[in-house]
Amino acid sequence: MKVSYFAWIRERIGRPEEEIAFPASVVTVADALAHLQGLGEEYAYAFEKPGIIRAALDRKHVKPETPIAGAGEIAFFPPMTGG
Amino acid sequence: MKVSYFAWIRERIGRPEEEIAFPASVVTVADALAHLQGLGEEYAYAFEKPGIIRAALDRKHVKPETPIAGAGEIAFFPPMTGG
Amino acid sequence: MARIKVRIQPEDFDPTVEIAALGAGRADIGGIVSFLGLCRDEGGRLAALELEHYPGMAEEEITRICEEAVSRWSLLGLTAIHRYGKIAPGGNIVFVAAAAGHRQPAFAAAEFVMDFLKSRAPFWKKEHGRDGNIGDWVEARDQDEQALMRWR
Amino acid sequence: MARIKVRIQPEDFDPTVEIAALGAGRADIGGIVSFLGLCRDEGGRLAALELEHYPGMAEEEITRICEEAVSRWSLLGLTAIHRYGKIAPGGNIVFVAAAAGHRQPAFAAAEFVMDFLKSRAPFWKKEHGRDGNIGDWVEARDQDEQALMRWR
Repeated sequence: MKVSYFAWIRERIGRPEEEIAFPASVVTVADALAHLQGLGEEYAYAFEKPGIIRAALDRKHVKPETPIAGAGEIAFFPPMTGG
Repeated sequence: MKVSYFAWIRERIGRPEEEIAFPASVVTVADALAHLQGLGEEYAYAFEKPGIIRAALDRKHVKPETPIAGAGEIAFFPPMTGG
Repeated sequence: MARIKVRIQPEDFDPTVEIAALGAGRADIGGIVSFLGLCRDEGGRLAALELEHYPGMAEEEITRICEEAVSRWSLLGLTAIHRYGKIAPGGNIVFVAAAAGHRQPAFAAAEFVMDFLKSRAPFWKKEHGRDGNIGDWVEARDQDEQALMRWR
Repeated sequence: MARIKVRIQPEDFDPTVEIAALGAGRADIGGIVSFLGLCRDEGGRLAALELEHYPGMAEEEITRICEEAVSRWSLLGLTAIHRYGKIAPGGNIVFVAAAAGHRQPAFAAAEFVMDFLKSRAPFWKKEHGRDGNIGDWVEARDQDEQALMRWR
């Protein structure tokens, strides 16, 4: 699955996107985030406050409990500050 | 005292302004309006619905019970429709 | 204190110029909310609106409304322009723009000024029909009077 | 149904052109409310803001917000433009304009779109300081999240 990062999450991880094969145990958006936390120091740092991280599946806002099955892309980003 | 009329009140009376010497019995804006109603057919027509008429003393909105003493100009007009 | 600019004129105005003037030479403005009021043709019925005003009081009353807005919200600039005379459908009638550090006071002030301007500024609209009929005065809308209640 | 126009671009835009485009060739619009969001220098501290966005999702999310506004209010046109990239103090960041027969739906829709755009459109601002320091990300304001509550 394509995984994208934005703003300081992208900066902390060091890349804007990557392909990640999530194990079958990863069912929801929250599971995906927890999986990423375990991929190394930079991921642990980027996701150290999971409560404030927002996520989108196929470019639509989703909640932590949303299942990721069937989606082509998941994105993680900080609270938005546009406008 | 200078008396001004606007919109359909001006049209009904047939002039935009005039000088009127109100008798001493005219104390408030409502008194002035009642006095004008008695000046002729065109005035009676212009002021036939006194409840909807608005007034200004020296270019400030006033209520019917406001005393007119000391003012240089009184204006009568329909509800405003600017904007 | 925000600079207030009020103009009552028969000439047209340019919203861009007015918006640019609010922001000119400063970098502390976060948002400018503007309202542009236009002449409607009422489904093709109207050839023009003729706006009568009370000279002197129109300027003073709109200035009073703007001063009240400036006292209620933290603004960096407030402009109100109202035309009088004959205006064709699609033409500009009124313009209000409020500049502030953030968007909320700018939105609130612009809407406040428009609400009061509608029911308190001494202007009256007369309809010129496309059928040649002249003389129906636009009636005040109850809705406009009710709009003032929420600012109490 | 109101025509919705959404643009996400690095280039500057001209509010006048956008306001004129909403009214072009029609005489049923009574009012156009616009919001222009500008880059503040934060008391002289900032040299620029750098706006990062999520390509694709930015257009789609702002379009969704505009469609929701069109379903809630009777509008005749709705335009939303958001820039990305580096923007200097005093420069334009965002523009929203809503056209309607009367002023109330135009005000409500413009404020609704701005409220949701602030907290839902995928943009992030990074500060470039005048002291050469680059990299502080602007934090979301609680106030912006709270602003959404009243539209429920």
